[in-house]
Amino acid sequence: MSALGPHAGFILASYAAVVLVLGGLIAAVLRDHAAQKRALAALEQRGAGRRSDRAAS
Amino acid sequence: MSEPHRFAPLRLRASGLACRRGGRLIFEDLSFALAGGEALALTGRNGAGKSSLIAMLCGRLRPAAGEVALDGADDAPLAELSHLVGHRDGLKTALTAQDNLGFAQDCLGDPGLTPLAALERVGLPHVAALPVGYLSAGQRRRVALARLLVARRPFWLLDEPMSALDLAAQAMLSGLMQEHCRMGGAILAATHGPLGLAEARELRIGA
Amino acid sequence: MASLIELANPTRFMRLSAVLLPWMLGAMALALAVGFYLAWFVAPADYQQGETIRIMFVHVPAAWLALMFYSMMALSGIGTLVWRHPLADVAQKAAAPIGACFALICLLTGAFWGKPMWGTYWVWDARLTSMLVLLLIYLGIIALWRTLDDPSRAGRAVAILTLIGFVNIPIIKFSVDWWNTLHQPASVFRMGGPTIHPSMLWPLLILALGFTLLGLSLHLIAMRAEIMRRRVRTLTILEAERLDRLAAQGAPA
Amino acid sequence: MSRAFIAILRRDLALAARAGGGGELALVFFLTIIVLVPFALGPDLNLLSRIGPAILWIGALLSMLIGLDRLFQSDEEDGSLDLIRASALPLELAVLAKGLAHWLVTGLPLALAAPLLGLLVALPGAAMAPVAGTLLVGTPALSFIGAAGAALTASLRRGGLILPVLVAPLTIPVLIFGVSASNSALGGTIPFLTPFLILCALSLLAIVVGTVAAAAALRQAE
Repeated sequence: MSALGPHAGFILASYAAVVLVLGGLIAAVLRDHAAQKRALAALEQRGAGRRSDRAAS
Repeated sequence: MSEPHRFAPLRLRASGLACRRGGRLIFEDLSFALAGGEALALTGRNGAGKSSLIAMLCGRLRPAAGEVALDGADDAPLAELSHLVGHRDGLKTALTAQDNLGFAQDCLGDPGLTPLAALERVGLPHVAALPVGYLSAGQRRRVALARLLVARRPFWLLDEPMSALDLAAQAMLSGLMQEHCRMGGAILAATHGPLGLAEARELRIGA
Repeated sequence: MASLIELANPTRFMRLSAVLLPWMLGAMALALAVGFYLAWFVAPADYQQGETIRIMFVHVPAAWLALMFYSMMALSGIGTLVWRHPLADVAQKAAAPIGACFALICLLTGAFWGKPMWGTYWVWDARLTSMLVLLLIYLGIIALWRTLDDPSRAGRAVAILTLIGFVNIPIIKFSVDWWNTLHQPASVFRMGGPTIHPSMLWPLLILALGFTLLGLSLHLIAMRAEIMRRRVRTLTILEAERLDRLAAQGAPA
Repeated sequence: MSRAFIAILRRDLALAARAGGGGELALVFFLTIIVLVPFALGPDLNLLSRIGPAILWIGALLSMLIGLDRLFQSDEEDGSLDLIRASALPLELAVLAKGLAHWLVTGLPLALAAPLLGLLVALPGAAMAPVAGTLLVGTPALSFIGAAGAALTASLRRGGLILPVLVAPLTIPVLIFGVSASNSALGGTIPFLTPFLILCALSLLAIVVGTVAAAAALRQAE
């Protein structure tokens, strides 16, 4: 790793940018997924599933 | 229900009011009085100036003539003692019903019921966490009416409060208004139909 | 009834994607691990650019993916407008942020590559500039998605915008090229050229595959989240109406 | 009373964070302007770096105008402005809260992003901090001058069209001292602090005058 030559900083910075941007994207996508899943589960637990809705009306 | 709380005796006197909009005289020489515990049903054909009168009372519109005086309030303008629920419901569609009411409470001061309790009174406890944009017209109107309960103000200025409400909700609103009058509050409501208040006087404008 | 048909298709998609995802993630991990190993420890340094050539291994796949996701969005746009496929605008909405992120990565790594090579983080080179314009179009599409609240209305609007952008991109590319040669004749840095050595080509291809799998997996997850978001939305509205009806039935009694 | 102030500030920030808030749109527009300029001027980095501060300032100024028309108009349309008017909070303070929220979601991100976008116009490293600094102290002036214009056009249906025409001429002093302060950091005979302090003074003045003017305009809406 020490053999990155005179421009090691730039190489590491560009990989850091990749990690940062992709990491942010992955975190955002996963968080959104989890949040929607939770919201859906909460709704269905309250009995808002499509079937129960039809039964109620 | 809530702790017994009576409003200080207040009396609103309007004398010789005239309204001119766009160069056209809408009404003139309008005088009336409204004291705590009273309800006034404002009637008249479309365009008679019902909404203009309400805008005048809450300080949005300057009367072309005449004046509005308030007895019993030390210097506080009428706008800061009154609730306004009009055609524009003052709700942000992106925020939840509860957040909207919380904002109204912070804005208007003198907190009454909590937003959740107020929603319960208007029969909408289940929409507290929903963005207002998801609600139907009647539900939105009821959330706007719940604003009357989150802050205690003696004057209620209501513009067509019964519109978009179904029968059950109209009865609910009549109940709220009766209770408000019993507590010494005053109501001025522009309306086409009955308000459900036995003791309401009628003020007809525009002849 | 219409809503039932609409739901059937995404339901099948949810099942299918749940099966597919672990395999894609596994393949992605493998490709990225092998690719990075080759890129960092096996591939030689470039005789001209030295070790900075290592930046290419992330820069070039990011550029490809930024273009690929836009093409996918354009296809989805056609799907929305022509076949009105219920999944098309979901796919399109989920793709936009991912494509924008790859365009951003391409630009950032390009800047960090450009500083040691050209002595500046940014030049208004035709290739870089086109990528920047692509990022702007991505951002516009994301902004339109965020502004339009109702997904069914937003889908059509965004599909039209995407297709306008798709038709425009070659024109933009052409005009940027023309503008660029007008101003700096033939002084543009030549990147690698087509004669890339196999010891660099392999890691590049494997890494490109890995990043593609990563992007597609994220796309699937984002699509799943979007489908669930819409279901949550409709169910929430239904729920509010149902409780209201119940309350109304209870009140007069 | 401060409760109402904080409530308005918090609500506006929450609305901006929701879908369609103006903040990130201004940022994208800023980027777009910076990208457009070299297509007109040519990609000569020497030229761009010389006029870089000016490009950034023009870009920031125009971006501040994006979405400004909604500052009071959206509240006027849905009636929340009546709510704010009915508050015991003086209207001036309510305007201050809304202007502050506008600056936090628009001006502040623009100032923070400016050094990064400066790379596109080859802004010299020495000029980055001054440009960001001048934008940081100059954008509040734009927010509050804009707030006065937005209040004037709040009840007009086509206010969004008139607003930039009303506001842009009023921002000229801010532009002059913002750009000259940034340029003086690149060398020249004027010390940086002279135009910078005038810029600060302009901002403070704009906050006061803009707030009072906007409140007056909102008060006599009809």
